Amino acid sequence: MIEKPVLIRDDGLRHDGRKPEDLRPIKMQVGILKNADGSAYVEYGKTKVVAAVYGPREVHPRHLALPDRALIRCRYHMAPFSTSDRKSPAPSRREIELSKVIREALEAVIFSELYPRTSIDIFIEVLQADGGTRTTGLTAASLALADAGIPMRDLIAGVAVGKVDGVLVLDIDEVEDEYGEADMPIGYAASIDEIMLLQLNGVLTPEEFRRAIELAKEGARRIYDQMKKTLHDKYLRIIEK
Amino acid sequence: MIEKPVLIRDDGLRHDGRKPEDLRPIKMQVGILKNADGSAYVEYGKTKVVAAVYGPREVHPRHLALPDRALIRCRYHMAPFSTSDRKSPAPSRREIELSKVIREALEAVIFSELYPRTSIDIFIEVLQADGGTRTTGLTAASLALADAGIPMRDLIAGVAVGKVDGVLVLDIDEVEDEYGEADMPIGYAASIDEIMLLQLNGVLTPEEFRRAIELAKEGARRIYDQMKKTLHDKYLRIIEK
Amino acid sequence: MIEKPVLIRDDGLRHDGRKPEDLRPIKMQVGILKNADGSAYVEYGKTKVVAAVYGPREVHPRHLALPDRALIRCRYHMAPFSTSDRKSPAPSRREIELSKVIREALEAVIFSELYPRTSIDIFIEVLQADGGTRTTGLTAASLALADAGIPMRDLIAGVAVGKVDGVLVLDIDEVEDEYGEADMPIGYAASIDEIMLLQLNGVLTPEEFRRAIELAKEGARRIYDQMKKTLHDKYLRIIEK
Amino acid sequence: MSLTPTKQPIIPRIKRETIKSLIRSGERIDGRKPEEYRKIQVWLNPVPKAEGSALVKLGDTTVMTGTKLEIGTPFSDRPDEGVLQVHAEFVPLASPSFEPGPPDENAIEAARVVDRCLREPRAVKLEDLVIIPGKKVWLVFNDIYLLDHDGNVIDASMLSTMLALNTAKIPKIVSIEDDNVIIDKTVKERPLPINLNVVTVSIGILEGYMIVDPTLEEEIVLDTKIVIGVDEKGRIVGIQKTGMEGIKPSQLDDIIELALKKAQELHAILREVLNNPNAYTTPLVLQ
Amino acid sequence: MSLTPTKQPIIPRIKRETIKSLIRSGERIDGRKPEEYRKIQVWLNPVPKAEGSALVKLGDTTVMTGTKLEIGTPFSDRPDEGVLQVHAEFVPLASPSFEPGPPDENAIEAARVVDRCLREPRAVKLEDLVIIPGKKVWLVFNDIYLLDHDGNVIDASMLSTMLALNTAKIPKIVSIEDDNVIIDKTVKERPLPINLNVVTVSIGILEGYMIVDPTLEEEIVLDTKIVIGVDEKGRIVGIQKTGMEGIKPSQLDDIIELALKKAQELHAILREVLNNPNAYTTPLVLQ
Amino acid sequence: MSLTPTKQPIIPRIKRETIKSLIRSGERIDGRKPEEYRKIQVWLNPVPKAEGSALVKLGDTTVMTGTKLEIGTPFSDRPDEGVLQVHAEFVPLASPSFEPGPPDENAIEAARVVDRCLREPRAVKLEDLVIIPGKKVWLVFNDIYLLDHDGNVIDASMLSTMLALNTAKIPKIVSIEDDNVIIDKTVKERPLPINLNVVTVSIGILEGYMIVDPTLEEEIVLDTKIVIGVDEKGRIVGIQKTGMEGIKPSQLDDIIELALKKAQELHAILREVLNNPNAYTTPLVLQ
Repeated sequence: MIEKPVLIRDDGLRHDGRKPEDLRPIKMQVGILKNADGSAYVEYGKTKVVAAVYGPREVHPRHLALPDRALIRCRYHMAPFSTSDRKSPAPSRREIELSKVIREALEAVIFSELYPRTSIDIFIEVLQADGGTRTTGLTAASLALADAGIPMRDLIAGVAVGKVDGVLVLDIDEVEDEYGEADMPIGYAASIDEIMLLQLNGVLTPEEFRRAIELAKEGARRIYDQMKKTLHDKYLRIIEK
Repeated sequence: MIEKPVLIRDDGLRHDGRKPEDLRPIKMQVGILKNADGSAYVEYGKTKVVAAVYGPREVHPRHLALPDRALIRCRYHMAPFSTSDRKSPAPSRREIELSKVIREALEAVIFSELYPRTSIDIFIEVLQADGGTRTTGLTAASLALADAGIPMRDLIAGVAVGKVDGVLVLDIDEVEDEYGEADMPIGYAASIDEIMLLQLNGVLTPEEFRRAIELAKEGARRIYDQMKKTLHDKYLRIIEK
Repeated sequence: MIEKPVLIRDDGLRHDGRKPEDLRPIKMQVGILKNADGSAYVEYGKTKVVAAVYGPREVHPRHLALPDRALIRCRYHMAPFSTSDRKSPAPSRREIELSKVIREALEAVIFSELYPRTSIDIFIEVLQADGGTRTTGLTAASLALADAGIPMRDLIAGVAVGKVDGVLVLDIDEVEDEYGEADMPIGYAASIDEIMLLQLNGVLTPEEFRRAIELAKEGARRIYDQMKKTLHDKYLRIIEK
Repeated sequence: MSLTPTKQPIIPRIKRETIKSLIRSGERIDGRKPEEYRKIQVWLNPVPKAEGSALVKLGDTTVMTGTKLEIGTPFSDRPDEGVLQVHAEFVPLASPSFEPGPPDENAIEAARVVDRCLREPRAVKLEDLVIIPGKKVWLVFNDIYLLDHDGNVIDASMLSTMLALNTAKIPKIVSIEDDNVIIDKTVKERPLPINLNVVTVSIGILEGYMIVDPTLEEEIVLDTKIVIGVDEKGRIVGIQKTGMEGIKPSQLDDIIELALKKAQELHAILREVLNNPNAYTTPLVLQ
Repeated sequence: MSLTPTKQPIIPRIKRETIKSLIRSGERIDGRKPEEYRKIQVWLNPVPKAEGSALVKLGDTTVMTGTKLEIGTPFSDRPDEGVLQVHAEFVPLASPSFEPGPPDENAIEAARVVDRCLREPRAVKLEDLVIIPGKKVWLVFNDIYLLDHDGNVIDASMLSTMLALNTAKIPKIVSIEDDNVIIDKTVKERPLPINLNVVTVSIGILEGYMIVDPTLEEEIVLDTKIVIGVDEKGRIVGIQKTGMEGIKPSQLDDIIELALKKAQELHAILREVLNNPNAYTTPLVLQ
Repeated sequence: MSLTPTKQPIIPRIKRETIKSLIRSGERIDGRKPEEYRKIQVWLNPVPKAEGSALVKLGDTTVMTGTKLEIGTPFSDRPDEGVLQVHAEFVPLASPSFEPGPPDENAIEAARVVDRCLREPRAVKLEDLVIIPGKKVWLVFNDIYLLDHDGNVIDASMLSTMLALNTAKIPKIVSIEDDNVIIDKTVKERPLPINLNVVTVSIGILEGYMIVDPTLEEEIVLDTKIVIGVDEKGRIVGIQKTGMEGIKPSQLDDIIELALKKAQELHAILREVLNNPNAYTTPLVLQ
């Protein structure tokens, strides 16, 4: 067992020098894959995720097709080389659960009723995991859907708030997740002001929970702005061409 | 290796005080589940089993439907906590074989030709295993089918005869099964006098086999009477309401 | 680790007394199974393989049927007792790859366009493995297809060339495969002069490769003649009856 | 891969509307108040072959949980702790929608939510389950078995889990030789050490209206459901939002407040049962 | 989950009726008498790479069995015995009804019936297969491979199993160091120790009429089939009833009597083969 | 079981004809010459958490490979060598034809071809990866991850594998006690020892016309494709013919000659990248 590192230094900064309310450096690219109908690459610090969207397209097998809406299929998956110890390629229970909560979050924004009898397939691949992979993945999936031209009520930005050494901090990385007291990922649609994904893994007082939600919304809003800008820039580029 | 316990005591009684021809205390309840179309809970001593029936209902996938009769589907399954050492939830070879012999026994009494293109699904869950789980399961499944109103030629009562310390005994429990010389489970439809399930795991002389069958039939008849009474009482209760 | 045996003796002969260009004793029988539409049993020395063909027949599940040609399904499989250490019955990655390359070889000769919406199923079972199982299997499958009356452009004869102790040798056995420097299996249709299967597992210079191909073709031609004779004899026998 | 659910019980449109309009007017289709749980029935130790067990009926939702204790190896990064594993099976007798097979995403989610709500507040004293540090520890297998599904499976699973763990007894260690531990499952030595109890409270949301302990029919019409784990100290020890609609952040305060209130009631029930175990160790009557 | 079989060879109604009326009149469609087995052909040791092997043709039913011996760990509750494992694969070349994949319920049932008929009378001397008590023993893998299916697979499997076990030779143990056992499979030291031989007799019942050794077409029209294991001492060592109809208890005496009689014939064949192994160790001709 | 592929991208007949007639006239649909590779882009070490990694874009075919190093047991017949394992996943985001699930035959084939081309010429110095002979060695997991599929996956996989292996660093061994090896993945001690580099050259054949590095659309219309592994000494270290048509033996000389020529170009690229690693260790831009 490795000893717990100092997560909040004497100067109040975090182990990587960030202030509690700081995000990691965030990068976004859209339209990165040739085959997919929409795609995105997103980095939150050292966490690196690719997402792709296929659809609306025919459903296989046919009997799964829904008469009044599109079937949403979603897979969150980690590359074997993405983690410290090699991850077996077979889907873990964790991956199955995260595929579900990410799918449910996206169901809340996709106008599925516009595409009856089709499927919209969302594939998320974690290339490097350093904390916040589900939230990074949700952001990437949301961008890939927009890139694929799927009509949505809003974009969803994912971000996690953690409690480390007793302090609420934004966008925790792997060390903070592993040695911290709580990890609360959210998916937030800023324009319509709705939370689409919410989990808490850890212990918080009710008061801490309230403050954590505020911090998460505030962080998600910044990511949301960057997502808008990324999409805007891409379409500008296309128009300019 | 634990030493073999005394199975037949000097007074001729069994390790739990029963006479060779005694059943364990048997309890039966029907209609115990809300969702199932029929259900039953049966205890043979410490062996505890729940069975449920769904159907006749639509077949999935469709191409399995039979044009002239109902498809019978049957699963015998043990809860992970039902055995001394935790049982892995994946179906074992033993569970696959027992699902087959129980299904075949029930096929012999269900009027499947009345429900072409449907399926009748029988699910047996062993909650605690202390010997005789397949026979307890068969009794429970038979009650659940009756509770579901599925027309049958007769009820089937399950019971095992064993040979322990050289003596033929009725309704063996786990210790008698483990340290005995033979275990012969049967499924008997008393009114039509037919044996629907018959297996022998152990060594018997032809003469012993003959006596074992008599003993088994006699025991099954007592269980059969209790099954009839259980169903009767339930319908009386319903009528009284 | 067992020490490498001498593969080319001082007299230039191989460990089993063969000359470099010698095949092992080869036996062939066709029409050996009752149920299969076509079947063959082939031995290359101690390597023993059965192949069976079913079809053209209905495709299950239906949606796999091809509108303009037969679906070819091929399985190369090893019996658990065929190898030195017992082989697990689950298909290995090796078996999956070999099923593919054998299927592709056979696709090249079968007139699949004659049987739209059907499947032609080829099952190869290795009963004893002593080197050259894929090539023996390809020969057996080719004979089984002919025995089933499936129209083909040509027969395919399989044979491997190896490099052992620096010498190119024909039809290597297990010891030569394990301790040799290269194993190059080919599938050759002699009449139309086409190579349908070609793999190289090992290191060869371009010049060695050229000579290895010549040696392989020469060996395959001999096997091809024996295949023709085997089929001819069988049909003679049938006609005589 | 997760798919939009396609195989759910079908509720006629008119009934869906009735359920919804009742919730809007502060009522429930089964006559309950919005903040009222269904009747909770408890049987302790129904399967004594397991080291611990409990059956809980929450209305018509029936969950049996069995706790098995075995000898095993600790995780290499936790050499000084026992191992807790929570599994859930939604067996096909529990619902017309279930099929045989490995646990689906709903069963996995339920098991993982219960697992986290136990793990984070350290509900089980795993540090007291070490036999040979780094080599041999007790493995605690907590298997949740859903027998009848009428909604709110997680609250019922958490209750039956907590009761099964509290009734569990550790078998006797007969001998230890060369890292080889022999146990005797017929002799129980001491209770499984528990630090504190945890309950979950599941709150359904429909157009901003809140209800607790939804039935299956209610779950189908709800916009979303939020499961909140609360320990006996009143701390939040886990949250899981499920469902295919969003939730207004402004409503979260009300949700938490309601969850804390209902959690106190559930904790009172746990205490009552655990203080009077004999009253709840009665022959199983499933009807 | 077990399902009513849906994929069986189709027999025209008129042929079904012919098969049935022949059985009722004491005849068989292939000209046999009710109590007559088909021709039995045997090849010993067809795959010498296995430690033991045999191929048996029972009419057109063809079964090859291979016995492999490997070093492994005994079961913790049987530290002083080797381990016997029986598996059966019904590979897809054996029948148009078979599909590739893990063994289905019929293959599993066949393997388990053979396994029990060997295990209960202790046909293999497992106590002579211990190398280091509690730690290293011989594992006996008996793999039944069905190559052509024309009914009565279990009797053919039992015969080929018994022959494969009888021909099996135990490889040489080269060295034992620190529980690490090195063997040399190219040198065989001694035969696998066998206590006694077992055969099974499969009796089909149609409306009370009994036939032995049914073909596949007969199996499809039968009401039920009962497989009876009999050892060389004439004891019953296993029974398995299969099929979707019942059996009259009053008929069991006749069934057992017939089984014992036919078992003697099969045991005589086993003896003849094992006493003259060279006569049956001929090149494999499958036609 | 291997099946005739049924789920491939559909290309309109007219386009198929165009692609074919261009190849016949020595041209390509994307303007390339028959013997010309697409543009090759390389990123070294894009995922530093892996011990080694590389991303290669061959035209629009994108492959990321990660190399992980872990402690494990050697094969019993190779006690004095580390273990190399090559896996490939064709994840469903890479193509509309791919479905989630375990690797299919194409992914398995790609991994096995790359594996053999490394293993046969001993590209990795496995003998330098032993920690305790016979007991503990380094396991080298080389995972090929196809992110975008536009044909010629194997050449791209081989390039990214070779680069990932060349960038891989072996973690520090902190302590060895009783066969228990503790490592620290945050400290890298030395490069993974490489003997020599290998590339593959994939040559498509249509009616005898040869093209290198086919795109996916080209692959669909080709008669056959032959993959040739060539090491930096110009030796042939592996061959795999794929596709459902034959090849004329008389053409093999031309094929090998072309492969050797193109292999030199690919080896030159590898050298250029490995000699100037910093120029290729830039932020990942996938567009």
